[in-house]
Amino acid sequence: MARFILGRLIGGIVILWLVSVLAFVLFFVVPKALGNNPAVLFAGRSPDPATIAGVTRKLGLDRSYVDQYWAFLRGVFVGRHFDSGADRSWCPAPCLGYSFRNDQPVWSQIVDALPVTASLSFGAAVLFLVVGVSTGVFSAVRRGGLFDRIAAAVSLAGVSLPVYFTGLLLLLLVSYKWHIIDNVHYVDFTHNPALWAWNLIPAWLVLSLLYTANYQRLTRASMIETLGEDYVRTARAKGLRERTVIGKHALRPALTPIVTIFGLDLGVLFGGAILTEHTFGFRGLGAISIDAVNTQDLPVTMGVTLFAAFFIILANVLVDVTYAIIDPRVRPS
Amino acid sequence: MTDPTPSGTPFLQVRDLTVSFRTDDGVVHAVDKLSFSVERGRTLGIVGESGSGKSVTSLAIMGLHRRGRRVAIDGQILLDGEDLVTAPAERVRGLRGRRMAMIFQDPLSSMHPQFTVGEQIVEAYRVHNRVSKAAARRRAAELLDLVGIPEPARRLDDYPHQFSGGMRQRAMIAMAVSCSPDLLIADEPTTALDVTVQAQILDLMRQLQKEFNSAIIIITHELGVVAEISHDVLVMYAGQVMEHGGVEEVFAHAEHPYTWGLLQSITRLDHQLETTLRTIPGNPPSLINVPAGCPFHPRCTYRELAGPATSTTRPPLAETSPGHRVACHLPVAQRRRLLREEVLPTL
Amino acid sequence: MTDNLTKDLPAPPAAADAGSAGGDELVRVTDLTKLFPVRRGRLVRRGAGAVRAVDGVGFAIDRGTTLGLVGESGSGKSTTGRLLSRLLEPTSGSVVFDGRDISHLSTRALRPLRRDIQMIFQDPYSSLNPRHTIGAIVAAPLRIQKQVPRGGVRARVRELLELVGLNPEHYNRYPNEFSGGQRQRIGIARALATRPKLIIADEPVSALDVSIRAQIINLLDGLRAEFGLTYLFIAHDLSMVRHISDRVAVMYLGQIIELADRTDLFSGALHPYTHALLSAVPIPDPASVRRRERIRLRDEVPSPLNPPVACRFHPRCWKAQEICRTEAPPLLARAPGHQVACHFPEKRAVV
Amino acid sequence: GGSSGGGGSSGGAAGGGATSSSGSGASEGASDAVLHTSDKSGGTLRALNDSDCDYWDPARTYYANCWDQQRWISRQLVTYVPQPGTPKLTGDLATAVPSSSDLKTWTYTLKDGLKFSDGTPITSKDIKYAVERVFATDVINGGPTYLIDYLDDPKAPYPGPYKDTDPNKLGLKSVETPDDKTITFHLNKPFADWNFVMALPGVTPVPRAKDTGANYTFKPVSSGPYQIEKYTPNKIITFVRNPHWDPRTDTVNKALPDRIEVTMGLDLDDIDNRLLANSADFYVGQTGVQISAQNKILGDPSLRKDRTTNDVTGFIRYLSVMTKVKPFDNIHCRNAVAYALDKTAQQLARGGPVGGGAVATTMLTPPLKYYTSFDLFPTPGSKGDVARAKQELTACGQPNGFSTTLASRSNGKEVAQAEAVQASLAKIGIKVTINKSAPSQYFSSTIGIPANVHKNGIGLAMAAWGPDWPTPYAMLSSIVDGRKILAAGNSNYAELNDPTVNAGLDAGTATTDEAKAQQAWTDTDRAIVKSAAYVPLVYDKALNLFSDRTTNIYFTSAYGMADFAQFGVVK
Amino acid sequence: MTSGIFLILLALIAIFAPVIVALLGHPPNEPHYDLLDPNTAAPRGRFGGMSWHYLLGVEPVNGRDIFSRTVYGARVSLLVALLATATAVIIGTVLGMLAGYLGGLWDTIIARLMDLLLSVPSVLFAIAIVAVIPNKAFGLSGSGLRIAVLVFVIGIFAWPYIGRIVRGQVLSLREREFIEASRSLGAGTFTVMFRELLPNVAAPVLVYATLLIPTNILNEAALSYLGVGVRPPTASWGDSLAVASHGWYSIEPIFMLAPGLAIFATVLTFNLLGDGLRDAFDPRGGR
Ligand SMILES: Nc1ncnc2c1ncn2[C@@H]1O[C@H](COP(=O)(O)OP(=O)(O)OP(=O)(O)O)[C@@H](O)[C@H]1O
Ligand SMILES: Nc1ncnc2c1ncn2[C@@H]1O[C@H](COP(=O)(O)OP(=O)(O)OP(=O)(O)O)[C@@H](O)[C@H]1O
Ligand SMILES: [Mg+2]
Ligand SMILES: [Mg+2]
Repeated sequence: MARFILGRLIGGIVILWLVSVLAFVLFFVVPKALGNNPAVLFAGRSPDPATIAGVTRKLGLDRSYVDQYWAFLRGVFVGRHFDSGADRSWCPAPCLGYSFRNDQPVWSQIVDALPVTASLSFGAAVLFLVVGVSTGVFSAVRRGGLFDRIAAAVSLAGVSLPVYFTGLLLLLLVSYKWHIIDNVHYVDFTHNPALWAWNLIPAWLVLSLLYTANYQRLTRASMIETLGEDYVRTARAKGLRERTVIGKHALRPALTPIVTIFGLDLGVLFGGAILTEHTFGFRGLGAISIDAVNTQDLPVTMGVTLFAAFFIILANVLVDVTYAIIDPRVRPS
Repeated sequence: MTDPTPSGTPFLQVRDLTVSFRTDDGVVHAVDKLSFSVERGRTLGIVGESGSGKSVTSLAIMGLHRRGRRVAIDGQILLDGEDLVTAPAERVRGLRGRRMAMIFQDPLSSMHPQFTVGEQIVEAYRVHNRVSKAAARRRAAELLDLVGIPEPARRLDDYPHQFSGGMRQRAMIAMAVSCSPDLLIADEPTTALDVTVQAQILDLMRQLQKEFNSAIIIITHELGVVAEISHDVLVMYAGQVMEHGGVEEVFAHAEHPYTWGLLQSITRLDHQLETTLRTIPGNPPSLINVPAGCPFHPRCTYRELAGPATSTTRPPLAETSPGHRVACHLPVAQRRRLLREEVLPTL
Repeated sequence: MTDNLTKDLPAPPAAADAGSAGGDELVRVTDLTKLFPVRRGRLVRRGAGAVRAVDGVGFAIDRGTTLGLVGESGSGKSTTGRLLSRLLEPTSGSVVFDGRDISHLSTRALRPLRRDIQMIFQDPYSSLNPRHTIGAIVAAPLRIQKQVPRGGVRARVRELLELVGLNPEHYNRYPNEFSGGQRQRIGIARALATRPKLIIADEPVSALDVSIRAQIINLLDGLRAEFGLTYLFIAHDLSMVRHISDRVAVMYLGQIIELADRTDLFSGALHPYTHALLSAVPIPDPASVRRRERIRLRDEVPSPLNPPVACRFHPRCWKAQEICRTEAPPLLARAPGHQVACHFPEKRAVV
Repeated sequence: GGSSGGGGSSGGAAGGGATSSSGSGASEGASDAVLHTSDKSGGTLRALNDSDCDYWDPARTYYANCWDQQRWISRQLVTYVPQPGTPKLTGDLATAVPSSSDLKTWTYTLKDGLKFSDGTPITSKDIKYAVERVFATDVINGGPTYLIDYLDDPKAPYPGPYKDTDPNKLGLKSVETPDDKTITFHLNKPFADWNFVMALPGVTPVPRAKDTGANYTFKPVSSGPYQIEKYTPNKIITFVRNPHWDPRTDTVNKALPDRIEVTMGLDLDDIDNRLLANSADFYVGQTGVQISAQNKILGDPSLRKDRTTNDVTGFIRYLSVMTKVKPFDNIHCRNAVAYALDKTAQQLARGGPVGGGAVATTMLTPPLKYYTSFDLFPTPGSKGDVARAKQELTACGQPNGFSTTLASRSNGKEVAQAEAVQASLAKIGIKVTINKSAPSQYFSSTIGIPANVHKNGIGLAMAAWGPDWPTPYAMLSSIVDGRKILAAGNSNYAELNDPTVNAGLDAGTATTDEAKAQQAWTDTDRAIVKSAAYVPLVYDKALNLFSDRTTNIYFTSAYGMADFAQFGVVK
Repeated sequence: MTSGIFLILLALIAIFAPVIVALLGHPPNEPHYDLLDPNTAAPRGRFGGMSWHYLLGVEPVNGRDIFSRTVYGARVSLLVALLATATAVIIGTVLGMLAGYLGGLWDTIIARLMDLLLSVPSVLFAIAIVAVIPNKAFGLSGSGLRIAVLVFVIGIFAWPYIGRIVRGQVLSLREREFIEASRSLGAGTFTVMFRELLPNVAAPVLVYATLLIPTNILNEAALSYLGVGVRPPTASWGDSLAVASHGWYSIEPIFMLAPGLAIFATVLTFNLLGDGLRDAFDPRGGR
């Protein structure tokens, strides 16, 4: 098992590395190849060539690509020096570099924005997993029944609604028409947990709607499949109660594909979180990354991308491990 | 085995069992007016081609068909005098595993892949016995030992996929007999296994029957297996009984042309080599449009001899000798003659 | 009933692997071995040994005869069949077909040979592409081999369908419209399309009902007579094998442990494993059940990943002695045309 | 705005009282007057912002609102008189605003008793050091670079203090500090606006011992009335009183609140809602409220009167017509565009006369010194004159119109503006393809590199500019000077190289005579508009909302917004 | 099959948008400033200025006919989504088959590639890619280029979903004996993949392609919403939503509802169709 986990971890690291190469090429190499020097943006108005050259040097963009990439990679693993002119400060690992725009360590920007995205995604994930899976199970057990049919209709609508539309709609109703939450904004959990949750509810609903629908359907299909399996028949033949048969023998294997899909969905969930943050005006990772793309703040773009990819990949590794735990067949002996 | 006469009321009695499924293509008459009985300590072998309704029958006895709009079950299934068809589902559930148990054809897919063998046996035992987990585990180890798995205590923690095919089937059996059931139904228990392993499993079942004095129903399409293990044999075709009787009687004095066809088409190691195998012409019937009259008549070599009734009326299951019932339009005497003159020489 | 021949068995002849009785040989397999490396880990692949699926197998098949190949599940029967048809490339050893060593021919060089070697598969459901019509399936060999028979492909396909007892009108139907037996016939028609010399039939009837089985066996038998075909017939149903084969090879854990004419094998098998196998076959005769003497093997088949050393059967053999644990018994002819790999062969009629 | 930051939040602004222009819709709310005058001190001023400042290092920031905020913690040699109306400089650290006869030598004398927040005295060397820092472009980037332009010796460029070989790191020859109280600048060319440059935050004294280079932005040392108490980037910055600030040395800053909090990283609608609810005092961005709040304000006269300002900021929105891209190399084609444009549509695209701005006809904006109103391309109701435009097209040899590309940024109201341009030009047969660029690409690549403009055939571009100080020079020098067409980072997008304009720029800067200057700038402005290389569209306006307790709200042309330094929260 | 009918309707709307608009509305890019309140830039009248002439009212700021823009929006949405889906299906099918059938190094590389694409935050990459594409490239410019870029970006992140399904299918099909049969007849890799495997993966691919179309419609709208969609003034639902989201939706809800409900209806239709197809092609249906 340890070997298995190690193998998956190494695989994850390779993917992460590939993501970093891809991101570097896309963010650093391509724009420059297309004749776009970000330094111009950070050199003030009407900069003369000397100023641009100075800023280019400051941002490290005058160095070779290999050098830049290597410095970045080193920074992530062992930290790197940052020459502030007056002195050399040390940016400890994991150092994702400094923002072009305001010299802040990228890491601290991520750490600042993380709670927003994490609250949003995590809450939504809990919501859609719990609601989606439980209604899915119920639908599968009462296949063809009233509940099943209603759930099918609702989830069909759910998967067809874009988050940015439901978000606006909900905001319109909740804050402009009904004044339930007059001003939806992000409140720090540490500041006031109740307000935190209260303000996040619309966003959670919006973000989880699509997934709830998806997981409802997925769970239903998966449950129907396992309910038809021979081992479920065996469980019934033992004289087990229907509750045990469904909750233990059928649900557990039905969860395996769901766990896998959940791993895959994390990337999309992050995208959904970006859109939701955008709609609700929360300043999470999505907002800072879009800002960073729009202002060519390359280290931040790169940093957020890698950070998100890190979590997606980590989650996938965890999913693989979970998979091995719930399904002994894939567990290497 | 040499005593074909039943004593007292049989332990399991199936009367006019009818099971049909509503499907998109039409109603599948999987089992049609099936009647038979089994007693404690005796083994009934059910043979028949694929799709003849063997599994549907066994699942009906176990109450494992999911009742609803799609399945219709009719007739009586009397277990120790109690009708399971009309009994509430919860009652039947309580009987499953305790009084009647079942083992399935494919032990790999029939065991839960995500629980250890031990957990599955313990679970089966604890549904009906209020004992501690530890006690149940000890019992599980005993059971594995009983079915001949070496190092039972250690193997309890293995997952089914870590067992070989034969061991899985043994574990399935251990699970089935954990509560010493009075009725054991084995649906093709050896089809997925090698002959050498099959022989071991059959031995094991015989041995367990002695130990628990259970009634056993064994379903198979291999006549050899039936001959080896059962006391009685029931030949099914298109969901109906064609022939039913003591195993030696049926094998030696089969009276139904379908049974003859089965016996003729198998090659036997203990017989002389023949140049061409006998076959049953045609293909098994669709259960949505079961041929009227005798369901076997379109494939029957002797249908001319039986007269026009064969394609219109269903032949009754009539007793031709004690305990030997046959559903055929051919007159008994003619059947016996044909058997003697045309069939036996080819076997 | 037992007749211990160990003492007065004749000395093994020099050409120990001479399989056939000197007839017109179509196939000769010598020392054929196939290893499947077992890998672990998804990223860091490291060899963790190899399954010795086929390990030093040798036999020959004469033109127009059938070699039956029996043995337990996993003993390497299918692998042997695939090696013969060169769906797999042997790890070592050679396959000589029609006087030509085909063991390591390239895919390109093999193509014309495919005409001469055809296969019939076990599962009639999975061996036909559900998305192709019957006509397309039967015509596939002609298309792939770029053969245009006289009268055209279509006519030939109809002819083939008729030959295997199918209605040629079914040309445009799809496999799911046919029953198992009919599908198997389609598979057979496909195998016959290029007029092959050798047909490898891997458990062609195992998936079929008893009554259909006989139909197919009869068909195969008839075709052999009609076209002078040579079969390698793989099965674990010994009674079928006995019916159709001229010679029978018994495999155990990747090796042939006994090879003999069918009558010799079924009436006078020499290897203890063959004895066990034969005695385990259920006989559809309740009366004889009591009379039969059964040999019940203890334990399960060991893993081919780690086969027992020396004689592979020794852990399960009731006759095993010290030599069986230290020295592998060679496959030697103990009687004319009857080879066995055992230190203590013994003639025994178990059926 | 300029190349940094973009949007309405960047760039300085200038000008006198907001006299309404020729456009429709008169401005309401505070203009020349001060809203809620009060001298009571105490309380906490609660400011909100959507984003953080680019930098808190006074030499690096380039956002107008950050310059305004800088006044809490930084003082310069000179600064603006704290009153609405015509912009006027007064001494701040310096005792007085000097004048220079040759416009090349400028000498300032520091007041007594000036101290940094750590208690060390402020000397002229600290100012020189601050000036030098700007030269270290490889460390101190982002801010204005006028100091380099006027103080550097092109033959021996000064590398900045970090690479200075001078032991005291005071090696910049053109700045002299004969003693701790005196500082003299020797410019390399005459410059009438020098005093305005000295009012920029870039000249805020920096104590060398506390300079941490690029990291100074996180801990700038205060010379103003407040000092930073706590700074969490993108979240919050709080200011408390600077104990070493001596009000006797400061005639400008009122410094009424005891404490200032700026909460950042908020959604703009969120900010409006908090202001409406009085749970915060003002939005430091000062770009005006969002649409839903605007709707509310327009529907509530008392709210509009008591709590909002609606001034012309000094920012101009214009269309750049590329003189080097065919067929716009022909002035008639450019004229056709100038006549065809429906400027009221532009005004609507910006948000209407209240939230958006006033129709513009000049490149100089009303709050600027020397602004004069005129309209060289008059059209009925400012809605465009198709007939005139077609005449011009014919004169250009393109009677049936042609196709061209219009560049714009992909965000904000500029898209709607571009669409309106497209619709206007469609009427005279000019088919316009809009090329939306990410804001980041826009100035650094899409239109900031003339070669790209030519290559991609960009004939038109949406543009905007705000002056760094309220004079015509600041407004125009970067965007119309034919001698400042840069290969990269270009701001003269149309590549206008008109001798009249170039000469006018020189004349306006080189004179000390007000009347001459007035003439020079008006002529220059007319020449620019006449060239039709730049078509003024809208003078930006912003409808800004304040809490009901905010006092001393008035517009200052120095930053194009209210003067934060005067705010109080006790009535 | 209501979904089918609706789909045909939708296609007709997209194709005949100019005719529909000519009959019922005004050109989609034509501003109507006279319909706006000059002070607030909002439409005059109730419900966004709805009237018989302007069925769904007009947009704030420039007074364009919302009905026309919604009708025209179908074009971009469908075009981009269909092309992107086609791209994803082609790449996904070919690579999925290669990975599944050839296995080994091919499989490793392709599977890693799919992992890679599935683990990058695609929205972010999409924005970044669109941002770096210049005005003219690959011989295209203007809207054509933008549509090509959108198709590429959406397709490139969508193909792994098809690729995984195809790979899985092929892995299980590979075990089926008909593949071996074909090989034993002398069929080469190419023949096996395209003659034997392709027809068998076609059905599931078709089903997933129908289910991918709605996803891609949503993706296109999302990118437009984030400001990297087609060039203005080309009508696009996502773009309309984006404009509406800048405060206008609270004042003129129709501005948001029209494009939002259009997206919803279209996506719902494709989902219904996909579900129908999936049920029809239920893998349990045939053997
Ligand atoms: N749930 C069901 N719905 C519809 N038809 C069914 C169902 N279960 C079984 N059948 C049909 O009932 C018939 C009898 O099936 P059954 O499984 O009893 O056959 P069997 O004799 O056990 O065959 P085999 O030897 O292949 O196991 C078959 O035609 C089958 O298709
Ligand atoms: N492609 C493969 N990779 C790894 N191992 C294989 C492969 N093919 C076969 N084996 C292994 O080789 C051994 C022999 O397999 P083979 O299929 O030849 O047996 P068989 O005698 O045909 O069995 P059965 O009767 O079950 O068909 C088995 O242990 C099997 O697991
Ligand atoms: Mg069955
Ligand atoms: Mg095999």
